[in-house]
Amino acid sequence: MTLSVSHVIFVVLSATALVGALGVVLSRNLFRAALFLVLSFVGVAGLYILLEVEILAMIQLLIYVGAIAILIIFVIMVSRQLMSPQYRAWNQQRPGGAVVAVVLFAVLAFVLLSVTWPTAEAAVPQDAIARLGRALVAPDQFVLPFEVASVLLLVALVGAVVIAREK
Amino acid sequence: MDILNFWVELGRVVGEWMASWGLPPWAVNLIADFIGVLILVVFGVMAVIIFTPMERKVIARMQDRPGPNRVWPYGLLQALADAIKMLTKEDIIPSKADRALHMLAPILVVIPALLIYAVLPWGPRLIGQDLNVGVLYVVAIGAIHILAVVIAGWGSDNKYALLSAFRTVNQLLAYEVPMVLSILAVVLLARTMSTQGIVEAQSVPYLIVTPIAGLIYLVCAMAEANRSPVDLLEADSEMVAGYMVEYSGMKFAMFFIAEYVNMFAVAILVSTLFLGGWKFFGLEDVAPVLAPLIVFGKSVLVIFCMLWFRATFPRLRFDHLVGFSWKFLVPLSLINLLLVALVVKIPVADSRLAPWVQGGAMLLASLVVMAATALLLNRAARRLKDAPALKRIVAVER
Amino acid sequence: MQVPLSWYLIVAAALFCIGLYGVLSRRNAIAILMGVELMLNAVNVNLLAFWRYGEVARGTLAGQVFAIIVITVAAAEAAVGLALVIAVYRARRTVDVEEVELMKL
Amino acid sequence: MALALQPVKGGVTLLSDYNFIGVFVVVAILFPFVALGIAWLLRPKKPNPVKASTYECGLETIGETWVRFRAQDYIYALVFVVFDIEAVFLFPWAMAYDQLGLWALAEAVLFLGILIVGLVYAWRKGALRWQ
Repeated sequence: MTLSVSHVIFVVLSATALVGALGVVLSRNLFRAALFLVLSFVGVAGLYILLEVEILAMIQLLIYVGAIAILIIFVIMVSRQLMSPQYRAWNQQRPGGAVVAVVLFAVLAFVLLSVTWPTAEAAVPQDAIARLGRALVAPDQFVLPFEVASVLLLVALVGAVVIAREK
Repeated sequence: MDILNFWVELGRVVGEWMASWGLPPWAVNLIADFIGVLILVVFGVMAVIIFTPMERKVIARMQDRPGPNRVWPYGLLQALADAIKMLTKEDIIPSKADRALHMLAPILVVIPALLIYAVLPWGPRLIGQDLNVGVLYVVAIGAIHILAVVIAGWGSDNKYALLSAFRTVNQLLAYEVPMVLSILAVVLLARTMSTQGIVEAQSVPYLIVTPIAGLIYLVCAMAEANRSPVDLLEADSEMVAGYMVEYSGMKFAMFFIAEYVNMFAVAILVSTLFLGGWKFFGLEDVAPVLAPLIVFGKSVLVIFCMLWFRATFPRLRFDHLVGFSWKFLVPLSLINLLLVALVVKIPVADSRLAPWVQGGAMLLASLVVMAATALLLNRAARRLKDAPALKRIVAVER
Repeated sequence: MQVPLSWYLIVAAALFCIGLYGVLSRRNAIAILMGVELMLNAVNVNLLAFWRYGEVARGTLAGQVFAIIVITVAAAEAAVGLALVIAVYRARRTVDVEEVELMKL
Repeated sequence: MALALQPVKGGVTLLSDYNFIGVFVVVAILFPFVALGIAWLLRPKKPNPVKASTYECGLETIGETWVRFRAQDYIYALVFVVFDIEAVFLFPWAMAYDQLGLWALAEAVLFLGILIVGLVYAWRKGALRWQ
């Protein structure tokens, strides 16, 4: 197997995603953790482009970076005075959690590498986005998830307003 | 026709010239990409040099004063003088600030502003890259801008900066929703998200077809580009420049550059989405060489309108500003979106006539909705005599 | 299309495990939420990788639709979760999950 | 492909569209570093503690930098998240709209209607009122 440009790009992007993820779990400063989270999201968006799902890459940036990360940073700013030096960032499960994560990764990696995945080569169609739009509203495909998603969003909105509002 | 299109021809000649050196195709492509990017970046940054003097001159004239007139000629090189000043200013980092984040914010604020230029069309086949998801790319890139402002507010460790960052989140988020919805109306009409495709689909400029979306987009774009009267994240006369308060020298200049690069990009976007981009009564077919000039002329017009607004309207109060978006622009743009969705479904036998018939229907419907909105607002304003800001809002919109 | 599928799966597994570690070891509710977001991201990478390497040949789009739904769920989860964090913070002046123990037996 | 060399669409894979964006990202990241680097070479460096104190119109800063929490701010952000996701669903829908029947419009109206209920709820509850 020869290394090509896309391999190099893949390694750079996944390194971005993984370094970001490590930054999230390892940095004491919550605000920086949130920024590392953004870095990770951007790396993953790059991976989506490499997978030729540009629409999902843009959605990733729009929703995760533009909305979810902002929401998280917002709450962090609100609870700022919690970030005093004596604040304990980790609980006593920390070593145990590390062991669990490493073991799980070892098992997953072993399984993933020992299985030969059946793959099918095919070019992504030019009108992939329009197809996605059709799939979302076609009665025999995903119209139910589409409508349920809006109900979910409604419930989330109502619930969050009720919970967060000052009495 | 390609012979006429000097720009495409030039690119081909340069490409062949490089290939004749014996460079492999990928290297030629890479170098060509690099040159293209450099041209776009230089063009974007030129916005600062062109539009700062323009802004100061135009506003000064509207306020009946001469404006900058010392730096030769007529103060037109003021921006260069400013640049030299900025470059030689000391950089002050507050002792309490988070140094890394304080450094990160000015870097991060320029990047999205420049990246937008990758998808702005300058002429038929003259574009950085015609992405399938062009307009969505623009919106997604904008998310990083919000982030940069928040980092600036947080990293400075200053009450005003943090307060301004909070306002920022609210204002930018509030105005992003109607902006995306009006872009959606355009996508629905053009049936494509590529910026080039949207220009090509406009046999009639979309500002005429769907004026509501156009006006909403203009207002939102001004809010996103942080222009007065909707510049409350900065509000330099009230909030000591808001989130930029702790920045000096070149770092401050970075925010400044980003603002103008962004403003230019937004103006080009307005002309692309709503004013027909590089189309100008068939001129683009006769002489594609002029296409970039058409785009430039249209965007200068848009920027002039922005400056005009700035000189005319007082700044809104913050709650009015955010409420205006949520309670007025969002419902209105939703109505407009549904209207567009309905009108596009009008069956027209002759497919060549379809854009005209549907466009006409759309224009009529838009005018009706605008009149109804104006009427409703007028009644509301009469009921709320103690809220004069509402009337001003009506004035901004109509 | 030279990058093998297993590379994507390994990266996704690594992302998932890092997120899991964050969830298990953090005290701060916001940090735990960030770990959950990382795990959801890992799932999305998997879904899209499988879509690209298998489903696209069949011309269906379940992978992409799943990914969008996952993103929606992630956003809803973040919205409600952070609202809970705010409510707890307002009542107890803490976002430490170990100090929020009134429901414990 | 570059600015002036852009080929007619089609015939190339989607991935090659993003070569240009990749180069652009690299240049855009380099630009502020170059600009700040030049400034770093040119500017004077004479720090002193008064200069480096927090700017508050000449007054001494009192207390921590902290902004009082308001649920308002959060709820605005929340409504934004909901509408942002709605836009995500509607973009593919808009792209496919001309190939779909009237029921696609009905579904979108239902989708939007449910969300508008949420907006109206938040509005009625006074969540959109600034306090």
